Amino acid sequence: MAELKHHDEPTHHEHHIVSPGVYLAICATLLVLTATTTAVSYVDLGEYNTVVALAIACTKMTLVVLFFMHIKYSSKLTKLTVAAGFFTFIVLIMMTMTDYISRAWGRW
Amino acid sequence: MSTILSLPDQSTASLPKVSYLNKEYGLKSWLLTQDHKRIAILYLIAITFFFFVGGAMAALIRLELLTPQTDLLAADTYNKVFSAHGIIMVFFFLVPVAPAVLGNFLIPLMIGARDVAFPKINLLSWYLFVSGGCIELTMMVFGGVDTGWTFTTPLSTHYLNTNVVAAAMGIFVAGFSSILTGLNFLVTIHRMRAPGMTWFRLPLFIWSYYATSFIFVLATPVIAIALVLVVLERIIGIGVFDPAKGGDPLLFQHLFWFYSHPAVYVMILPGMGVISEVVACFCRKRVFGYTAVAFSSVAIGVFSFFVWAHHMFIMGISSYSALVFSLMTMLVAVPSAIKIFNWSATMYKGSITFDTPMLYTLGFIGLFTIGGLTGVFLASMGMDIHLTETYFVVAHFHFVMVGGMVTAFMAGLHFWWPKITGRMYPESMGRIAAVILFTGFNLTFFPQFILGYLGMPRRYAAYPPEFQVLNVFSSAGATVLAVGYLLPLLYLTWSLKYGKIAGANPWQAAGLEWEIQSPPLTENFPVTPIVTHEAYDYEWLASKKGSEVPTVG
Amino acid sequence: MHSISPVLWQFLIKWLTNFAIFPPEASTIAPYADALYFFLILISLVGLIAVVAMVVTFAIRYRQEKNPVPTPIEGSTLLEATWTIIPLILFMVCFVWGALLYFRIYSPPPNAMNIYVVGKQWMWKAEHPGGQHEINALHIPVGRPIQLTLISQDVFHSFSVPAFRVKREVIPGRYTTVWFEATTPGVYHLFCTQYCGTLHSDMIGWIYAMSPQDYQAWEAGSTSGNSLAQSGERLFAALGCNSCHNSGPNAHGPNLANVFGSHLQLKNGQFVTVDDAFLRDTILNPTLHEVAGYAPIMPTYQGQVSEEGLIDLVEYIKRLDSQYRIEQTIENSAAQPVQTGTAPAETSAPALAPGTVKQ
Amino acid sequence: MDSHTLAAQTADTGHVEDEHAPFLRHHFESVPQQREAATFGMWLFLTTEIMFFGGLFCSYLIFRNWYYPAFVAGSHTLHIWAGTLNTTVLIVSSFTMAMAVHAAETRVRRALMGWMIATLILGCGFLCVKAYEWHDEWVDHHVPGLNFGPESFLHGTKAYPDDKLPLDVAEKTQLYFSLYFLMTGMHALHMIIGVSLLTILLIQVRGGKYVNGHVAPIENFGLYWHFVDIVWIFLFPLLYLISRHQ
Repeated sequence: MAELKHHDEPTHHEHHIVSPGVYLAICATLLVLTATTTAVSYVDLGEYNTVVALAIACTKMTLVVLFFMHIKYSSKLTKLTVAAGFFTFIVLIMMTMTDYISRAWGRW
Repeated sequence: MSTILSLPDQSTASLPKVSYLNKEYGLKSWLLTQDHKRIAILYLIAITFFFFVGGAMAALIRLELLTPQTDLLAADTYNKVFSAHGIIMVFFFLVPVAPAVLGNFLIPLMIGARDVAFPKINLLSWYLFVSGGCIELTMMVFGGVDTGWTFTTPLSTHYLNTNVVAAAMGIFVAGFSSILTGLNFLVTIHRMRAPGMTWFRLPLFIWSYYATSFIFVLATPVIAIALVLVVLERIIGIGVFDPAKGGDPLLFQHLFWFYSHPAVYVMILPGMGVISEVVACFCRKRVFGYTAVAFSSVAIGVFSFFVWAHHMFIMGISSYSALVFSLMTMLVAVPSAIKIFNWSATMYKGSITFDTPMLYTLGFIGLFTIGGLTGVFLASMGMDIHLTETYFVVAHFHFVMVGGMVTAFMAGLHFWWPKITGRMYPESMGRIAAVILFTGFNLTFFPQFILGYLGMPRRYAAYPPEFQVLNVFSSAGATVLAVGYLLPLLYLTWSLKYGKIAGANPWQAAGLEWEIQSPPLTENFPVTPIVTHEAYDYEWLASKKGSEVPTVG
Repeated sequence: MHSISPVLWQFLIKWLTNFAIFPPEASTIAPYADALYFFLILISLVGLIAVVAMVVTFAIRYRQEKNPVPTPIEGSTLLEATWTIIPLILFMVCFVWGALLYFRIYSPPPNAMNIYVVGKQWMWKAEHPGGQHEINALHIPVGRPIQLTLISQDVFHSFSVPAFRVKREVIPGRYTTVWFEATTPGVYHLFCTQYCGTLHSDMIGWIYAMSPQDYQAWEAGSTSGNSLAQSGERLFAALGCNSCHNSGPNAHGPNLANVFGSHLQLKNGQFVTVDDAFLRDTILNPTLHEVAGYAPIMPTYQGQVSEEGLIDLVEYIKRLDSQYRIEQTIENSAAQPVQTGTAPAETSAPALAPGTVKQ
Repeated sequence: MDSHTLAAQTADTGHVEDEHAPFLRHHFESVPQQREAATFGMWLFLTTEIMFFGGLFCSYLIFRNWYYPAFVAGSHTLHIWAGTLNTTVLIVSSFTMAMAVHAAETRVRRALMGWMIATLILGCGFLCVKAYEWHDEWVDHHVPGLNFGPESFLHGTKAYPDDKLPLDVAEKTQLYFSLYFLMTGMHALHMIIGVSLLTILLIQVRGGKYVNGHVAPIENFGLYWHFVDIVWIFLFPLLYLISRHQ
């Protein structure tokens, strides 16, 4: 049995059941945010329109991921997987953009 | 006291009565199997077939290039042949070969699991692979495609009238096979390890397959969407890659290489895993600097996502971004260098034998060093201007892919052949084949470095006559290389029936897969193993008495 | 001697006469490229020899017959750090050196002579400012920096001259530039190195590097009459460009005299330097680059002017150095109606112009 | 020592009564291990989906920067009410799906069925609204490659009279619509797959499955459904809400 202690990663992660109240609150928040983002798009904020729209979208995504998708209560491994997915997504966008943005800088 | 003496004599071993090979009979039991070992065999058969189809295309290419004129093949046929060679070899041989064959067979055995996490998905991915391959072969029968394996837009979308759509769809389907394989391996490695099998007790093979699987899962979807865009551009003209409609043809190359550069590491990382196992076993030592080798696999996997635009230095990307990508490419070369030095250092104070897998491994170390260092030539931006799109590039990636990956795969295939089939291959034939392969390979591809610096462009059906001499050398070498590949096909097939019985552990190697009978039972481990020692613990193995080491009498 | 078969004999002759490991060094850049190449070969050899020496020595010294009992070694942080840091430093040197060479190859000197090259399936068309047109050939003087402005009419091509160690992708819809200065008169290969379709391997030509005297003689002997700027002037008139770009007090379009090389402010507040690429882009996508102070009324000429025509226009606008030249163009176009082929376009309604105006 | 006792030792936190659960597949040691594996596999699959849409988002970003006015005008032709409605529908469907997972976890079959049916209806509703929008775009000749014509952008619209584009910019709206159809099309494809899977699961639930503690399939389908919702959460502002104030 002593050897089993070396098994660093527990094969089982305590499963957490989220209460319906939390779901309802999140759903309501998401709907409010949807209304907000639609409304804000009619206000002229210049460059910030895009920023605000994306910020709201990211907030909504975070809420869905954390609560509807239970990431808040998940194992570190699952959290890392999600992080890895977004990280690679960012790499794709950012590294491609290094080309497209800097094309305007020089003569090439 | 020698290591060898304390182990039971394997020569008296006989084949086990029940194994995964003879548990069930009939074609149906194979085609509907969910056993990872049988699926590995299915992959081996399909992939060997594709390898020899691709090899036949390579033979045609080398024959055509014997003379400067287009005499054997017309230019359009030549283009179709090299495209077929590229598509088959990259997407239907190099990418799946090591993960799907060796990975499927060995990952559960090495970590002490009964199967991969999702056996049905595993079978599904074989069917996807075969369907993708069938689409490609059908496409080739009905006229082929002449885009090259890179599908460069706008050539592929607007200027060719060959079967681009079918070719792209075949790769799309096969891509899902890769994704599912990678997903399966990741879950297996994370969730199915035997008790006591901690991360730092894993064989280095598993570490490199782990990195490979991550690339599969995260990079493959991008080429899938890129190919979908090509198909839509071709069929209905959506304009994303069409400069006339305001699109950017270079965007395709970004998306394509975002997958296809990491895919190169998908091809080489499993090879590196094999080399680690073989070096340790035939030096009878733990791999020098286990942690460094393990983390360099992961580092290669991570860095591989940051380097793709080095294929595009002269293609019109901004020079500032070329700088970034060149720098990252130099960084990714470092972990590879670390591995090469660590393997070499493993031999220090070892007790080395030179069986076939070890010969292939030594060949790998030499060829991969050349392949890797010539990669630095291409990563160096100013040098890349002269060398890119020439035979230098062709030589470089064949050194890495064929000299590296295929040699490593041959090492692995010979090393685990007794575990897979229960029988030994003929050792002397194996050694001869390894030497022929090494010689033939260098003869074929070394002249191409010189051709490249002389400026001979790739994908030329006809070339100026001053390049003929080196091309003749190259083609001559290719015949030797062909013998080097046909020979193993023959003697390995022969050994299925006539090979010596191997016994559970013919190499006296450490590792869970060698503690069970060969060929293994369908459920792999009758009793779930409990791991109490580090990987490659040859001292531990040597201290065991003969009766304590499991074998099959 | 007689016993050797004629085929083999031929082959030997070829081998002896043609064997080369390096292409000729025929440009000012070639020695720089070769220097880096030799450096890279050197570090590769050192690396390879180090690895092979290690492997061979260990293989001999520690083979089983000689060393039956292995000595377990975990690793050595110091050693591993050494062979991490030394390659890292060497690779960084390669990076910096390579980057410097890259910028040297792709930064043309300001006094370079400009030649336009259009790539199409499957030929190279060179257009000299003096109006000389060449196909699959390029005549250049030695000892003078030559800048090529490259564009493709269809797919990606790649303009490669191994003897000069330069290469540049020729992109559809975008100008790219490359420059070189030939040092030795001679005839050198010009390859298309980017796979471009069926006859990719036929898209090769020759670079004729000539002494300045020979070049002048060639230039004088092969001109077709109109310089690029002159052709551009006609096209400018034929497309009705001067109805807006006439530099008059009530002109609808910006004054084009001396516009090349100037800094313009766009409507979105950004500044751009007017270069070949900007001129070409504004002809095709005028409203994407709205210049401050002008209404976006210019129509697009996408699909109506061939790449050669665009080059003529660009070359014309480049050379518009005074008010006088513009007035001359207007007078010329009024006095002497343009040739028949381009006549319909004169009606200043470009949308009606059938097909390509200039070929 | 047989494998079962060993397995029981390994999964020391596992429920012993689950050891012989009928849905435990032979190669897993315990139910929690199987469930964790399934969840992890699902998440990995979702990361591939992120990258799959990643290529499209990347293309979108590039062309939006290049042809911003065209993207504004293209966006203005979409029905904002439809976009907002569909966002709401998807968010509510995500909520009902989360509730369905909750019902499966608490093993209440009626509730599970109810929430799943609600999700199914909302999903179909989403697709109907989307189909209506696509039909409108077809009528307006805004479908690239099939019936695209930039004419409608040359004059401006009632709501946005400023959207009077010169021809060269108007032609670039084709890229906007290409990406619009690609992104919403891919999203709708995922919705259709989701609705089909949901129907299959619903039939299985009716047959009594997934309320005996075997919640992994429902849970993983939930993850998929929420993912599709997240994609839409980004598509909505990116496609519908570009400079609505102009």
